[in-house]
Amino acid sequence: MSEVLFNEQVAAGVYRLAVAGNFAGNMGQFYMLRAWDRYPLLSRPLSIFNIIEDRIEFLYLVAGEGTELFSRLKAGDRINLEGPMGNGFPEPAGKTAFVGGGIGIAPFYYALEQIPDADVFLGFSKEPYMVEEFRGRTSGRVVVDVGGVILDNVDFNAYDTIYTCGPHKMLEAVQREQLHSGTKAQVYVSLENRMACGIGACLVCSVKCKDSRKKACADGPVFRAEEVVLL
Amino acid sequence: MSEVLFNEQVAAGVYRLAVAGNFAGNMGQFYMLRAWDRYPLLSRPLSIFNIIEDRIEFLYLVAGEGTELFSRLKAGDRINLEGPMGNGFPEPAGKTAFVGGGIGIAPFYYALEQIPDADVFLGFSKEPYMVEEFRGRTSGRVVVDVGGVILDNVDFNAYDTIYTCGPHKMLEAVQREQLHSGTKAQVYVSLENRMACGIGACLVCSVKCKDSRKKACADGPVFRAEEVVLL
Amino acid sequence: MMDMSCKIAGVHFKNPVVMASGTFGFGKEYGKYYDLNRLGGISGKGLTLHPKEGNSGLRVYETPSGLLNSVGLENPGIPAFLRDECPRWEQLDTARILNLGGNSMQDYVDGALLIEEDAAARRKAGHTAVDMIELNISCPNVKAGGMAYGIQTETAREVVREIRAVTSLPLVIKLSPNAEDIVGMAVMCEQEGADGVSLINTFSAMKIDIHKRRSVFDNQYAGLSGPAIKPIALRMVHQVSKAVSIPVMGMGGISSAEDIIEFIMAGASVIQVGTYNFINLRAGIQLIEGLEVFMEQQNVTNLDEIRGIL
Amino acid sequence: MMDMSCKIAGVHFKNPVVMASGTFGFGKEYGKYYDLNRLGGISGKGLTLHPKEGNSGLRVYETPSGLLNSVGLENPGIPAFLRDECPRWEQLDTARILNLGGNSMQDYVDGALLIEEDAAARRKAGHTAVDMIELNISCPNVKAGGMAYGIQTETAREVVREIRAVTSLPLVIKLSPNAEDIVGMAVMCEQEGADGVSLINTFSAMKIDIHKRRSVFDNQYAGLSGPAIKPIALRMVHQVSKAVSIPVMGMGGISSAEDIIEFIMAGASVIQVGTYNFINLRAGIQLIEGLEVFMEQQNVTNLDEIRGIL
Ligand SMILES: Cc1cc2nc3c(=O)[nH]c(=O)nc-3n(C[C@H](O)[C@H](O)[C@H](O)COP(=O)(O)OP(=O)(O)OC[C@H]3O[C@@H](n4cnc5c(N)ncnc54)[C@H](O)[C@@H]3O)c2cc1C
Ligand SMILES: Cc1cc2nc3c(=O)[nH]c(=O)nc-3n(C[C@H](O)[C@H](O)[C@H](O)COP(=O)(O)OP(=O)(O)OC[C@H]3O[C@@H](n4cnc5c(N)ncnc54)[C@H](O)[C@@H]3O)c2cc1C
Ligand SMILES: Cc1cc2nc3c(=O)[nH]c(=O)nc-3n(C[C@H](O)[C@H](O)[C@H](O)COP(=O)(O)O)c2cc1C
Ligand SMILES: Cc1cc2nc3c(=O)[nH]c(=O)nc-3n(C[C@H](O)[C@H](O)[C@H](O)COP(=O)(O)O)c2cc1C
Ligand code: FES
Ligand code: FES
Repeated sequence: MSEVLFNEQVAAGVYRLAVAGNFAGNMGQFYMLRAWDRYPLLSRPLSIFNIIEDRIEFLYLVAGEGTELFSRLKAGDRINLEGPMGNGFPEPAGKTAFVGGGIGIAPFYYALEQIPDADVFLGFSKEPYMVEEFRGRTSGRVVVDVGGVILDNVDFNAYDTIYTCGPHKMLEAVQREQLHSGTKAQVYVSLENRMACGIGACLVCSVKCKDSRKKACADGPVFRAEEVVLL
Repeated sequence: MSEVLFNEQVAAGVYRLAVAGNFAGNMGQFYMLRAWDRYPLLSRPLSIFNIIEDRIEFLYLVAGEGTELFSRLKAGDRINLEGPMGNGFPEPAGKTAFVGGGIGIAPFYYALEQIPDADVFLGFSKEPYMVEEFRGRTSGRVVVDVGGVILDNVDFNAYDTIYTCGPHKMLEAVQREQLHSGTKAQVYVSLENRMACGIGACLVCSVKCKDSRKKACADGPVFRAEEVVLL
Repeated sequence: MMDMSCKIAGVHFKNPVVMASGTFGFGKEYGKYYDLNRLGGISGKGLTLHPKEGNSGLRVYETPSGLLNSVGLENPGIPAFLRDECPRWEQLDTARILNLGGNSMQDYVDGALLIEEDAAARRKAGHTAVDMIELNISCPNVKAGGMAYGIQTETAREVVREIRAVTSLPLVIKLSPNAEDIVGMAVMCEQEGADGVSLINTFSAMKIDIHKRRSVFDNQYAGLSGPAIKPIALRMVHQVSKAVSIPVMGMGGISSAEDIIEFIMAGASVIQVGTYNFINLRAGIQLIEGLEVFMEQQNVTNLDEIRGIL
Repeated sequence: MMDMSCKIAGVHFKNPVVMASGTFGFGKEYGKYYDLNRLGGISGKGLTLHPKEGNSGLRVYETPSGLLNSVGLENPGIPAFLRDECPRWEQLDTARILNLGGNSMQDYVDGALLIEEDAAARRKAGHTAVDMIELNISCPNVKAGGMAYGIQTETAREVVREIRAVTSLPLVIKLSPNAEDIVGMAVMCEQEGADGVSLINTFSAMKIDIHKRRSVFDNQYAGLSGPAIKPIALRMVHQVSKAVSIPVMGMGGISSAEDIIEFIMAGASVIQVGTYNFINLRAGIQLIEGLEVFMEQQNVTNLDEIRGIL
């Protein structure tokens, strides 16, 4: 069990949670969080938003019962973390773009630590958040879109590596744009399939890929965009 | 939903909870409390410990999952109360004694408001609590026993009305003592059967009585000692 | 205008929210919290010919998201019900369902005959107290006989046939999830002329006190209800709804308007609410209001539009 | 000295904590969190003769204190298992159980024959990778055939008989709570020479997405597991334990050492832990340690002292 350092609201329904401790993790990896004893049953997966010496941070959207319970946490409360899990983003080659839709921006803040010159595209449906934080961390461009289609701002041919994370619809558009643009960039999607074990043992997070089935939790959550069959 | 005013520990595992609002209730009645949404399923019954204009108070022992959740409440937290429920203590006749075993002392503090000259017998297995508060509220005697048998201190023939509340073993002893002493006093027991609906509709709190079955929640929780078949 | 109503064997349910037997007494207690006439219907506490004391020992135990009960059909007996409760039931403007239990075939039949007589007498006087019988062949807390009737289709057929023969009231059969084949059971009920089936009753289940080294219940097993069983109940209601053409009353763990919509989409005509009454004393009203909100938001004007669409 | 061990058909279980099929992969992943050799046993992911892709669409949904899964027996196939996983299983010092599934009688039998051959070959080389077969006749997520086998006793008898005839390995049959008569099913298994039964598999259950107006699962129904079903599972284990004299592996919702004690008091020889592995990655170790504490506190030196005392 670890201790909550703070849990502050950064926009309507969006919170930034900091947990004390010495945590490891690569960009794009996630933790399984549990702020309750028996109910609800499953822990909830959240991407690493930030790691500093004495703490790890998450950025989350209240989507249902579990994240609602997270939102009630106060400094000093206890929470259980398991991780880091998943493969994370592979090392990028060349010029890099991060494309986040909504709460899908979460993993990129931590990723900027390793790739501090990436261009960042942040798409919000309503209120934007964390934009200044992102600006403060990259020497590249930060493009913000509110209410539109964030992908319209991304020139797939201008990058060597493109990481994307966001709602299902956005990832479908990423796949289309990859084909349509004929880009040579390596394009990645980070998936948010529902999970149970989080470590590759139960097969409930299965991802249909071109040649086989993979596990979102252990083989992912990051996949090459062209590899995944989004349904 | 009501607001918690305070929830302070008064002894190991024993808490005094105050909830803001204008609440009604007779001595010996109880409320059904719920400080959670869906889990655990049932609300928990607690006796009225005190009612002041702007608030109601409860005194409870952490016995399991539900009371453990109560114990985590902080000022400002929300809690749901239904009540008052049950019959409560009937008006006493003549000289009155309250006999509480452990957390069974809870209903008597409020009852002293109506019967401020009653003698009070408080039995604790370990650490005593709330003794000064009881002393402050009665002009009668306050007898405290720690680790012994509180009933040994009560002369059943010295009273006209005796109210008792405590563990099952103590209530059995009350029945024996009533017979054995040949007292003319009216002796009452307050039962703590498990409850579901709390209002007399489901029959899970059934009490075997000499002549019939009664409902602890609606016909009780207070019964004449000689009426109840304790098993 | 929104229409939530539905008819089962001529009985009008103004909305699909019916209170489940054994969890709602005969309505009196909950009537202090809201107007019972808002409800679609009420199924009263299970009645037997003779008064029953019910089970000894502990009668309730909470499990994760579920409730074990071992009431054992404590009830005042049919004659006392007809005498003491029916005058009040006569005044109600909601579907009044008498839940009929029994320990033997004779019990069931004699009970049904009494109800029939009483109904006829009231009819003459221009009154009705009971709109429908819900035949409970499935109480898992009654050891002698009761259980057996609800398990095997051919054993149950006898009871259904006998009761159908002696009652002119609309007849719904309450099915047990412990049945060997709940779908076959429902089909049998349809064949025997039942006007509907209601399901599910509680699951036979167990809790052991590991310190006392015995069941927490004197009767060994008890009946499991509540949200824990909802996914299974919903599957059974869906299967049964597909298999019969008589109306289905669906229940098991319902605790929100969304849950109700699920059961209706699975094919239920009306639903019943049991354990949730304990969690929320105003469950009846709040569920109906929740349904109204859903229908408005989803542009559903009549529940028939979504009934059985799965 | 405390003794938690037990033997089933000659197979030694050092303690009663066995990991349930489908929730533990083949052990590798949890092996990163603790020493698998501490466990009583491991039942691997259900295997079929040919590789299976499993079900499309969503595969998991949480319910109150329960879990619906629709994995649909995704697995690499028996040959790949024997080739890729067994070398690692050979090194394990815990009871290794192969969970055998199938879509047809031919599948089951051919699968069992492959396992038999492999075991013989390894035996010659002085090795063992599989100690026991757990025959899964009950997966509710496989539509073609699989389900039917687990429902009716006489249909199941065929499969059990055929597999018993072709395998020399200890054989345990995994029973479904969806069976028409789980006690009759267990008795049949004993008659057909099974070395034990394990129960329960998941309950067939349902969840409807009321906005999309369809089941959340492509396969319509899914399997319910977790604490929600424990009271029913315990009752079934108790009933079955009373009815057969072969060992019973009990499971369904176990999530504490106290739960394990309940199942053992109900008659289980060993228990299995499924869903709880997801909630607690170190479930295996912590449950064993919890058992030790219980035995010490309760002065139980051998679990036989409390087994089946109800
Ligand atoms: C690898 C990974 C990383 C993630 N990182 C973040 C993050 O950094 N910030 C963030 O806000 N969210 C993140 N998510 C999504 C987050 O896990 C879900 O929003 C959360 O589990 C919902 O739980 P709930 O109880 O609040 O909602 P529920 O009531 O369970 O469901 C509400 C909605 O959330 C979706 N959902 C439910 N369970 C899961 C699940 N296990 N995985 C994915 N979606 C689910 C459902 O489709 C539903 O629409 C991530 C998910 C994954 C798999
Ligand atoms: C009318 C009435 C008045 C009560 N007044 C008080 C009071 O003022 N202060 C106080 O501390 N306690 C009081 N109790 C007892 C209190 O309700 C239980 O201790 C509480 O419900 C236990 O809940 P839990 O979830 O913490 O424990 P659980 O984990 O549910 O059970 C722990 C222990 O509590 C007992 N218990 C569980 N549920 C109930 C229940 N519904 N009713 C009675 N016992 C139960 C069990 O036998 C078990 O031994 C009262 C009970 C009743 C019926
Ligand atoms: C305390 C209690 C008593 C019950 N008594 C009866 C009864 O007398 N007759 C009957 O048919 N069902 C009885 N039931 C079953 C319910 O009517 C209902 O079928 C079951 O509880 C499932 O619904 P639920 O999960 O909404 O509670 C009882 C249930 C409970 C919890
Ligand atoms: C995700 C998942 C996959 C499962 N796969 C299998 C399987 O392949 N074979 C099998 O016999 N049982 C399978 N089961 C059933 C479990 O082994 C176990 O019988 C059931 O989950 C009840 O136990 P629990 O409540 O502890 O999970 C699976 C269960 C789950 C949750
Ligand atoms: S969540 Fe279990 S395999 Fe991915
Ligand atoms: S708790 Fe329901 S009748 Fe007493």
